This record gives sequence, structure tokens and C-alpha cells, in this order.
Amino acid sequence: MSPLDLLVAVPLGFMLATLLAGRAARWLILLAVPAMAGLAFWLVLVSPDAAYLIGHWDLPLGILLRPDGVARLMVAATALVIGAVGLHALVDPPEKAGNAAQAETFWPLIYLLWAGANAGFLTTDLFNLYVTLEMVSLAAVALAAMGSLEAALRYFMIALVGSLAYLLGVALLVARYNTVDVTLLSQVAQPDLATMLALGLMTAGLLIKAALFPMHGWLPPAHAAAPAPASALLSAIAVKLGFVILLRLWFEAFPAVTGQPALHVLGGAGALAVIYGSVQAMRQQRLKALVAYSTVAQVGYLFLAFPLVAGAPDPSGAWAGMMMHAVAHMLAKASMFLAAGLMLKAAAGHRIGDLGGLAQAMPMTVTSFGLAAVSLMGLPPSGGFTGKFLLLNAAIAQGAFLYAGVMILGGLLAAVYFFRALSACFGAGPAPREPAIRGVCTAAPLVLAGLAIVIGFAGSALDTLSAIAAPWAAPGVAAP
Amino acid sequence: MSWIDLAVLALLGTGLAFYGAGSLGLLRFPDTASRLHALTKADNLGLGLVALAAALHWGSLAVAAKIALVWLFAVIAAGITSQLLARQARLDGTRSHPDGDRP
Amino acid sequence: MVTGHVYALTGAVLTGLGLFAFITLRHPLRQLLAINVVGAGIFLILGGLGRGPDATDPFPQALVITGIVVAVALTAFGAAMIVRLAEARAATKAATRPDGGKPGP
Amino acid sequence: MTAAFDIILCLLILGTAGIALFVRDALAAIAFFIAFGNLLGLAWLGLDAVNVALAEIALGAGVTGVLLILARARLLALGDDATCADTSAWLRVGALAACGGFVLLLAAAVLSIPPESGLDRAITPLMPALGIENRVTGVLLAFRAYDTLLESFVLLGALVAVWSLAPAGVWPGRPADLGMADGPMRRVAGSFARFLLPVALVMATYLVWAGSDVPGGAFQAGTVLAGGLIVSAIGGAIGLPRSDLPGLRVALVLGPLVFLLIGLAGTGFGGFLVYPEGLAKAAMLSIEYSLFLSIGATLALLVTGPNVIGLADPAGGTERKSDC
Repeated sequence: MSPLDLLVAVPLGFMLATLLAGRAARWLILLAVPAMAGLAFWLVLVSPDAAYLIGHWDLPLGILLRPDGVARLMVAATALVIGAVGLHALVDPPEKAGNAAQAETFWPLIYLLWAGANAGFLTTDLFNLYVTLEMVSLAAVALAAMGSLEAALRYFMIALVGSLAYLLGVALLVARYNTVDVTLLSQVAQPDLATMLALGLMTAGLLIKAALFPMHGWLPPAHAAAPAPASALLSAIAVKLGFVILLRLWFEAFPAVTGQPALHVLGGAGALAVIYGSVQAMRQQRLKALVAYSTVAQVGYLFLAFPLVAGAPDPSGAWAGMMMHAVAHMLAKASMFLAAGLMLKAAAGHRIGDLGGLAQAMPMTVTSFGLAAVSLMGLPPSGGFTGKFLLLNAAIAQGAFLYAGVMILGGLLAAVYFFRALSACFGAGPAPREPAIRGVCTAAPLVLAGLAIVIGFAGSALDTLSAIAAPWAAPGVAAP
Repeated sequence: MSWIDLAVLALLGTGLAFYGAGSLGLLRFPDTASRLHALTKADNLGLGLVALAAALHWGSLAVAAKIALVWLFAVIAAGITSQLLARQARLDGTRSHPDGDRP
Repeated sequence: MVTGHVYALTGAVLTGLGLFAFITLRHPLRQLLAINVVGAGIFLILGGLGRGPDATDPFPQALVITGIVVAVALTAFGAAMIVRLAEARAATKAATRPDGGKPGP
Repeated sequence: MTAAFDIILCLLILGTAGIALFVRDALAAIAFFIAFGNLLGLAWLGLDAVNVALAEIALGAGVTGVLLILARARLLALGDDATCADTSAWLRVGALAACGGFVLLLAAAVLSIPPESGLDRAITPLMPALGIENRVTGVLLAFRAYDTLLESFVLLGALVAVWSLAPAGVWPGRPADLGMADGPMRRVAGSFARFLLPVALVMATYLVWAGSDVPGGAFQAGTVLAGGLIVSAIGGAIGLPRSDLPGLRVALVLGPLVFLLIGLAGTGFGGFLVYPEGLAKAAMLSIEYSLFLSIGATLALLVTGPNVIGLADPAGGTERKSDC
């Protein structure tokens, strides 16, 4: 028995169970949450040599599952997010009123997303990653379609193009190296035309999936229109899988191929994303659109970190900062979308101006929103602060003052747009429509936001965790 | 070149000629019914000849039986679809050619 | 030129053709068709470059079969979304008609 | 001689693809797409990849073709003929330049890689332990069984995703009726279906069995089954089941479930998806037979699409028309 395969097999089993259980399907989440939490906890503690080949088939044929630091953090954060979102959705049904199809299919879809995300975080096989990418995209598009079919169709088309670009890259690598395993590729990769083209194609495809500026166009409409639990999953998880695969490619498989200029292209796009997403978020009138554009900005930090990790003499700090930021964003953004969903149910309309009076009517939910905002802005003490602080440190140590400036500016802009939303909640307004919302619904975003804050205190633990089997720690593959 | 090879060549050639005639009919005939007429008759015969050529070429009874099955299914499918197409054309009442039968 | 390269190059051209069509065609159903052509091109590259002098590598063949199945699954979902969107729009249009969208006798 | 065949085939493929992409009428485009898929199947035969040829013709040309035809017919009924609207000349020129450059780059990369069957050497010595001859099946169900497991869930997930699109009030009813409206046509198609369905079942069962040693396998066989089911539904020989029918749910879930359980049972023999020694073939055949049933049912329902409000009732009535 190993948590590596169970983390994929168990949600797949739950997906089948929901299909067999019919209308009782939603209650299965009460079993799934403790099971998956236990498995994720097991994974966090498992020894680093627990990596193994599925079916004992050797590379290059087989598929390697590996519990490295990235996988541990992302799987654990995924369990927290989907667990909280699932319990939330159990009490507050995610579907449009009276839509039985959405009510029933929501559950198998989130288990598919869960299995796909875990499988993607754990594998080192680029083709296997293609399949997991499609599992996640399929579930994500279907969840987005529960809000707006139009936005979901646009998301679907662009995501398909991204998948195919990625697949074309994989095809070239299979032909060139007879392997698609990241650990093997790192030993044999050459900076020739086929490899560069493959890496370029895969990167472009994954950037679409990760919604990095200027490939973010599909994200705000899809995330803003989806039901709140779906938005939370999309922003927290679906976007992160693309990011994790890019980590595998750029820092593990092809550090010998990627040069400093290419890293700065990614970093520069990340910096632009921070500015653009923040400015757009400031201009939004609707609450969920604001939160969605904040995702565009937050994804920017993840890629802004790429040149900082590669350029650091000791990358552990920047690496930990990047991972901390990713985890904090997952928790905080999921919390924020759930809180926003509750607030909008109570508010008179979907605009920020309609939020008046909510601070009195639903203080806990507004607190969750505020706490999540603290982490997203990067105010101490919070996971977001620790992540940004580590990245800022790395930037200053390397003299990358432009990146440092963008990070500080991004934090300030985030403060502006989140305070705008929060102050609207404290303003006067018409009496909220349905102030009575059940306990679990209020608790889910609060717990997630609380965790986003608390991991700020667990900096050193996360630092150690993120360093497990990190690519820069591997012998011979030091990033100069 | 053995007699069998010659027979295969002759069968293939005749079969392809029928295919060519069928395709020509599809392109040149004026309405659905006559186009179907060209396609179903000429192409099924063409297919039969080509299948026979293939069976002879392999010279194995098992393979020949499989080829015969392929031919049989193709003929059945062609018969069914052309019947459906003809019916649909009749329902649509599209007669592109004045000589076509009136609905 | 080797057989494998002939097919792989065909795949490369198919990929480009499909991409061009995806960019220039506006109708989502046609875009879906274009995406399928791109996919077929990628598979052909994979298969063509796995063509040895006397055998074709079973490994890329298996990847292609997996890829085809995934492509069909996604195409079915995409086609269903396109049709549903058109239906939803038609229903909205019917509902906003002056007669309240009641179907005719 | 064969080189000429390859080149002519490739030109035909490119030609049909070009027409399928750029012809104005959507039905013609789809017809050429199906021809394109069949020619691609020939190309895979030319590459000596019969397993892929079967999958491409059955799934790539067959199922995708039927899907597109049905979607186009449903759009047409809503007044959308899916013709390609003209886009601005500048966009075309820009796209042409970009795609042309991309093709040149890709072609250069492709030519820089010598075609070789590199992993064949690694696979051949492992095959005796599996007890089967078809190396592609070996890759799909042993060396890369994990990919195939996840893929079977993608297929099932796609059906769930299609279901999720059903509008309020019509779920979980029967899916949209595929049956032909005209009585005589329905009878012709129906009698054909009653002949075809058992044949398809026999052929599919054979394809799974044969897939161990010669080209074939669960996905190809499942598609044949789905084809039989779809033709039967068109001819009214079988009715499509309600989406919540327990038997249907079991049929859909069976393949992925058996695959998952055999995978988990492997932990008793050393790890996930480890097949016990000597029982590898039995395990793989069990997976393939259950998978083939589920794939057949899933594909048939995927083609049918979500439950929809009857077209005669565009305003969204609660009761949809029963199928004759």
C-alpha cells in the first residue's frame, strides 16, 4: 500500500460510487474528506524513497510516481480545498435552482478533478501528465459550464488548443529521446531544435492552462460566472496543475536547455500579469470578476519567481517562497470565492456597491473574505506574506529590483482593490436578503482563510517540505 | 507471372473500371435516384471484383472467407443506406432534373 | 526520404492547416473539426517518427490510441456544449418574443 | 512503388483535410472529414500500425463523424447552418504567415529526428511474461496501464460532463431520441439494426479476444458495440435508457471499476497495477472485457448527447416528447 496510488485510486472510486449512488451521491463527501485528508497527511510524512514505478515496469516504459516537496504541498492543499469546498457544497447546493442534472453531476466531476490533480502532482511522466491535464480540464470546463455555457465553451476551445500544443511537444520528445519521463529527460536533454520547439510548445500550452498574461483571456469570464464552489476549485486547483508541470519542465527536465533570457520572458510575463491583473481588478464593478482578475495577478507572482529561483546561488529560499505563495493562493482564493458566493447570495446585487450592510449581517463571512484578502495582499502574518517576503528577499539579493518593485506594487494595488470591496461591506445598504446561512457554509471559507494565515507561521516547516527532492537539490542538476 | 497473377490483375482492372463508372455516374447524373443507381450497382460489382482479386492473391481459404464477409457487409450496408437515401430524397421532393419522376 | 518522414511531414502540415483553420474559422463546430485535424496531425507525427526500418514502435502507437480516445471524449463534450448553447440562445429568443414563447399549435 | 503509394496517400490526406476545413457547407466539411479519417486509417496501415488504424477509423472517423453530423443537424434545426463566416483578410494573412512559419519550423524539427522504433527493443523481451503477443495491447494494459486507467475515466467523465449540460426539468429522463422520424425509413433502419446488433456484438467480442495477440482491443471493440447500439437507436430497434437507470449506471461504471479493483488487488502482489505472475493475461482480459462493455455504452450515450428539451417545444416545457 502506498499513498501515491491511493491518492488517485480513492477519488476515482468515489467518482464511480457517486454514479452508482444516484441521489444519495452527495453524502459520500462525508466519507471522502476524512479518507483523503488521511491519505494527504500520510503523503506529507512518507519517506522520500517511497517513489515507485507503477506495476514495477522500468523506465523508460513505465510511469514513476514520486512524493517530492511540490507534490506533497500541492496534494495536501488540494485535499484541504476540495474537502472544504465539498462540505460547503453539501450544505449549500452549487447548482442553479431546480437543475437536477447539475446537482447530481457536480459530485462525480469534483472527484474526477481531485483524482486528476493528485495524479498530475505525483507523476513524472509527461504523457501521463497529458492525460491528467485533460481529466482536470474536462472537469473544470464542465464545472464552469454550470455558470455560463458561453464562457465555458470559450474556455474549452482555448484549453483544447493548449492541450494540443502540449501534446505536440510530448510527441516530439517521445520521438527524439524515446522517453517522456522527466527524470530521464534531465539526463539526456540536448539544446537542439526539436527539444527547444517541444519545450516552447509545451510551455505555451501550459501557460494557456495556467492563465498567465497574455493568455489569461478565458479565465475571468469563466471563473466569475461559475457557481461559487466551482470557481473556488477552478482558481485554486485547475490553474495550478499547469504551473506544476511547468516547474517539472523548466527546473527538472530541461535546465540545460532553458537559458536566462527565456526565464526572464516568463518572469516578465509574470510581472506584467501582476500589474495588468491588479489594474483590471481595480476596474471591475462585480465582486466575482474582481476576485477572478485577482487570480490573473496572483498567477503572475508564480512565474515572476521563475528567474528568481534559477538565478539564486542558493535557490531554496526563492523556491520555498514560490511554493508558499502557490499554497497560500490556493487556500485564500478558494476561501474568497466561497465567501464571495455567500455574500452575493445575501446581497442585493452582484456589484460591489450592493454589498452594503453585509458586515453586520454576516460578520464571519466578511471576516473570511478579509483574512483571505490579507494573505493575497501579502500582509503579515500570512502565508501570502511569507511567500512574497522570501521572493522579495531573493529578488533583492540578486539585484532584480524591477521584480522586487513589481511585487511591492502588486501588493499595494491588491490592497486598494480588496479594501474597496471590504469597505463596501461596512457601508450602509439595504437589508440583506437571507442573513441566515448554515454553519458549515460559514465555516468552510473561514477555515481555509485561517489556514492561509496560519501557514505564515509554519514557514520553516513548509520550507523543509518544499525542499524534499527539489530539482535544485538533486546532485548534478544545480541551477546556476 | 503466373496465371493467378494475371487473373488478379484482370479482376482488379475490371473492378476499378466499374468503380470509375460508378463515380462518373455520381458526378454526372442529374438526380438522387439515378446517382444511387450508378453508385449501388457499379460500386458493389466493382467491390466484388476487387475482393475476388484480393482473395485470389492471398490464396488462403480462411482469408477468402473473411474477404467474403467484408464484401457481404459492405453490400448490405450499401443497400440499406441507398434505400434510406432514396426515401429521404423522395420525402424532400427535390427533383433537380425534369426527367426525374414526379413526387 | 524515409517512409516515416513522409507521414510525419504530412502530420506537420496537417497541424499547421488545422491551426490556420482554427484561427480563421468563426463557427465553434468548425473549430472543433479543425482541432480534430490538428490532433490527427500530431498523432501522425508520433507514428511516423516511430516507424523503424522493419517495425513501428508499439509505444507511440499506444500513446496515439490513448490520444484518440481522449480526443473523441472531448469532441463529444464540445459538440454537446455547442448544441446546448445554441438551444439556450434559441430558447431565450423564443421567451422574449411578444407571444411569450408559447410553441405554435 | 510503395514510396509512390505513401506520397499519393499523404497528398490525398492533405487534400481531404483542406476541403474538410475550408469548404463552406458544414455537411460537406464533415463528409470530407470522415473521408479524411478513413484515409488516415490507411496511412496507419501504411505505417504497419493496424491497432491504430482500427482505432482511427472507428473512433476518429466513425464516432467523431457521427457526432459532428448529429451536432450539425441539431444546429440546423435551430436555424444555424454552421457555414464558415468570412473573417477579415488581415487576420487570414497574419494567420497564414504564422501557421506557415510554424509548419516550416515543425517540419525542420521533424526532419531532424530519424524515424526509429526505439522502444521496441525494450518491449520485446518483456512480452513473454505477459502471455500475449500484441505489443500495443501490452503497452496499453501493462506497461502503461495507469494511463489507460485514467483514460477510461476521462471517457466516463466526458459522459458525466455531457449529462451536466442537460437543462433544468428534463433530467434524468431519456436522452434525445435518435430515431428516424419517417416510418418507412425507420423500419428499414430498424430491420438492418436487428441484423447488425448481434453481428456487432459477436465481432466486438472477437476483437477483444483477438486483441491479446493480433490487432484489436477493448477500445476498438467498444466502438463497434457503440456503432451497433447507435444504428439500433436510429432504427428504433432499441430505446435509449433513462440516465438514472441502475442497470445503465452499472454498465457504464463496470469497466473502470474492474480496472480499478484489479489495480488495487495488485497491491497484494507487490504494488498498484501489478498483475500476479501467470495471471497477467487473465487480469488483462478481465479488464478488457468489462472495459469494452462500458466503452460501448459510454460512446453510444456520448454520441446521443445530453437530454434536451424537444425541438418542437423551444420555450422549455417540462414534458419532452416520448420516442414514438
